[in-house]
Amino acid sequence: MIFPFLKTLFLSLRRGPATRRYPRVVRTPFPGTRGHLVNDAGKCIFCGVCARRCPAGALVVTRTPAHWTLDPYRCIVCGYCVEVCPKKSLRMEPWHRRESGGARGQG
Amino acid sequence: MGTVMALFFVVVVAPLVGLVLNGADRVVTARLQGRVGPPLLQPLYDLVKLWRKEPLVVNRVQIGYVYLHLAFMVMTLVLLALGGDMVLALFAHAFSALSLVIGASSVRSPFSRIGAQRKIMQMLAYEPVFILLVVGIYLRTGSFMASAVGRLDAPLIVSLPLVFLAYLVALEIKLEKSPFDVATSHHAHQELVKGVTLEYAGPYLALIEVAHFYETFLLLGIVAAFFVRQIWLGVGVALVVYAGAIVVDNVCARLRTTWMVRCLWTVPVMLAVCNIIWLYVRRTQGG
Amino acid sequence: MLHNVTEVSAESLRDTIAARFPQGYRFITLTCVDGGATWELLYHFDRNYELSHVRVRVPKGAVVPSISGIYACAALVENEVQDLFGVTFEGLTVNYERRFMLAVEAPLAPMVRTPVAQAAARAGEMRM
Amino acid sequence: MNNATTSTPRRTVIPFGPQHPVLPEPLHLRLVLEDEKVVEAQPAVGYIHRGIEKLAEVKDFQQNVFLLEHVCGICSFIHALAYCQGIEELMGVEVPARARYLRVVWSELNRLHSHLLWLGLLADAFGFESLFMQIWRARERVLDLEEQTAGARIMLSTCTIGGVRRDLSAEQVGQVLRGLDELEREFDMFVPVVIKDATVKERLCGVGVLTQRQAQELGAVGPVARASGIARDLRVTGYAAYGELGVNPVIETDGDCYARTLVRVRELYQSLLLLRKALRHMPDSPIAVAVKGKPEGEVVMRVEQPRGEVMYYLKANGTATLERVRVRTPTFANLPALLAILPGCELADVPVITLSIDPCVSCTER
Repeated sequence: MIFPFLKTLFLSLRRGPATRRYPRVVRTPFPGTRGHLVNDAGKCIFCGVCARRCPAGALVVTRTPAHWTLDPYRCIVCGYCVEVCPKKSLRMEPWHRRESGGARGQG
Repeated sequence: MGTVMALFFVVVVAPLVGLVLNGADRVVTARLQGRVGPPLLQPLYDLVKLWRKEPLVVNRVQIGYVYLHLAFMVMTLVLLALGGDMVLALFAHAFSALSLVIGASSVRSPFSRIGAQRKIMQMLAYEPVFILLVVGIYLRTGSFMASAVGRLDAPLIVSLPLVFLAYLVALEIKLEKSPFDVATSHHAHQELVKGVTLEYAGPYLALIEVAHFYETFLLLGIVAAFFVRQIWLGVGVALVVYAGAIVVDNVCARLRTTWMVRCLWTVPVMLAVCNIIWLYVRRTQGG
Repeated sequence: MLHNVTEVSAESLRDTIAARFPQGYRFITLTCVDGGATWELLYHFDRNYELSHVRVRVPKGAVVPSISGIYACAALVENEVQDLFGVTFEGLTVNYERRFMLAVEAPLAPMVRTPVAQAAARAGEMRM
Repeated sequence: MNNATTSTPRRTVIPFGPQHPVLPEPLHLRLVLEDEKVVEAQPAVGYIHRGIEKLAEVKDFQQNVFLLEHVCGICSFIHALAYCQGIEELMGVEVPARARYLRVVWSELNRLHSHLLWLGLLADAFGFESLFMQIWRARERVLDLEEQTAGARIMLSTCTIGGVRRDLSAEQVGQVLRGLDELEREFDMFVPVVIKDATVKERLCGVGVLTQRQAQELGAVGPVARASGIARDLRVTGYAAYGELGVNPVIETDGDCYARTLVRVRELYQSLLLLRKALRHMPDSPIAVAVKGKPEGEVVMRVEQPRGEVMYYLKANGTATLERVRVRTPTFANLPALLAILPGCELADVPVITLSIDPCVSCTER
């Protein structure tokens, strides 16, 4: 056969595009995806373990005044803080953050 | 009146047809590759965007050659549309390509220069086919005037089938499609960044794009001319040929320049020569 | 936990490594460790999945003989060590003059641990 | 080649990179050309040196897992694996069986997507854009599998000292196995093209030949060495669960770009095989053991990455931070081979040859 790719070429015509018009069409992440970090402020005791363990230094926690801040630009979304949190107040949500801050809603 | 209409057609309508064809090319290519791809009129949006940009140049020489490139391309079309001398059209067309080469060589960028060298190699590969095409038409009509084609009783394809095949291969080169897209193309970024058009920006790049639209029309117009008298059949075949060129573009890797010349000079040029010899023999025996 | 380590002096380094080349040892890489007053250079070799190492300790400021004449591929890593630690190699086949890994405006010898040594490396480099 | 820099009029110098469209890596090659023939190639790196080795001396040995994962944005898991195995050897930690199997699963997923990424870029390098898209379509499936199992597409962050951080449920194992079947059907759509298409072979066969002797002397690793007939694959040493699963190195002998392509294509199928085996025979056990204490001593750990052997040298002194972390990535070892095969080739072949060693400059410089 001269052009072995011909068959695949027309098959991909039938299968439709594999890409999507991204900002308008967003794929739903799989359950369990590490999208962005959320802190349940009600459970947090501001112990600062997460900030000390964070490999990227993205968290700053102060006891007085009780403050928990995340620098989303430094966060590498590894989920290590979730693992070490003694009160399990931290969790990972599957949706990724928008390009400039703020968690993405549904689509 | 006919002349004015023809002029209007080749100067105004031709580039628009070329533009839409190029847009369709991008949509079809995207679909074949499994992408969403741009809208049909993307070439127009690109053109508008380029036109509004600041005109930056490397040197003044290269701008002159852009205008020459476009002017001679239009001249080729006008000559053919008005039924003028085909040999003159051939040279106008060659000079149009040559101005791009000289313009590209006038800058210091090595990518641009190597692109120019490759463009010359491309011309070396496809020009014989064009010359043989003109010779074939001459043998058939007994005249170098393009208008003579229109007066034929049977379409050209009947007497020039092998030249037509050779022309299809030359077309693939002229449209800068794989496997022959060595000098520049929308995707020939891998070796030469952008090749001959690398050092052109803004409105000047837009002019080159416009020239490319004219050329697309010209090249497909020649395909249609093989079927003159049955013009709609010709248009249909031209569109099929264009679609075929896009498909071939998508099932081939890019080949080396030397391979391109070797390939062209063996099969297609030989096919065309055989066709010419056959025509000549028939002519001398018949007349 | 490092097995097959041969300790050599800087003078006998080239001979030791030249002896390994014909025996089919593959040069993996060179590691430099800042040992305070000395440089600790560890040459890693592999033969049939078995690791072996040649260790040489030189005082800081001394010149280390390059093995790039024996193993051509060592030139790149020696340039890297020269960049990052400020160790000087003698007889490098390709010398990037401390601009292999680092940009022109980058700090010199950034991997050196003590600030004093870093300053010394910097002072020794102010040749432009 | 001594007077190559003196400008004879027929010579052109082409700056290949550091921002070249075909090579999404900041590698600069100064190519000296005669017409379109390369007579000399000089590399320059250092455009993306991030100082990770230095930073690893500041972070503690647990945090380093995540740091060193970022050495490479392609085979991230395998970097973390090499580091974790090194620390485990220093501390005498025995990793549970299930964790060792899961490590194989993620390593091989990394290898699949790395090889597919490379194969796509190679197709792009010889101007076969539609093939490139087709291959990346398959790669997207691998990334989906990674996200399904690890929670991220590239930075899996699932390896930890003493085991892994995530387990796979029986349902997930089934999903991955079905995904692999789909993936194999995708392979069948492009693999025949890569190995049989006439235009592709025209661009790959006989281009950039590296002899076995050169490969040995220049210290080439991974598929580059294996394509030149050197049967060196560190998975044979049986780290993680590779010992139980059994690995035979894939070898070709021609040493040209086509051989290097074949090696990687065959490794795609080898990875599928290993993945299926690992998923079907995964034993039941905890996925991690608690790690107590601090590491001390020196260790060299080597594992097989998609691009070849990666070497980690770790020196610890009984504190939470390490004294020295040294990473020798496979591309660093393959660069000398690249420089040896470039002279004499045509300019049109430079992207193909450069890509055929699968350069990953970001991890080369760390």
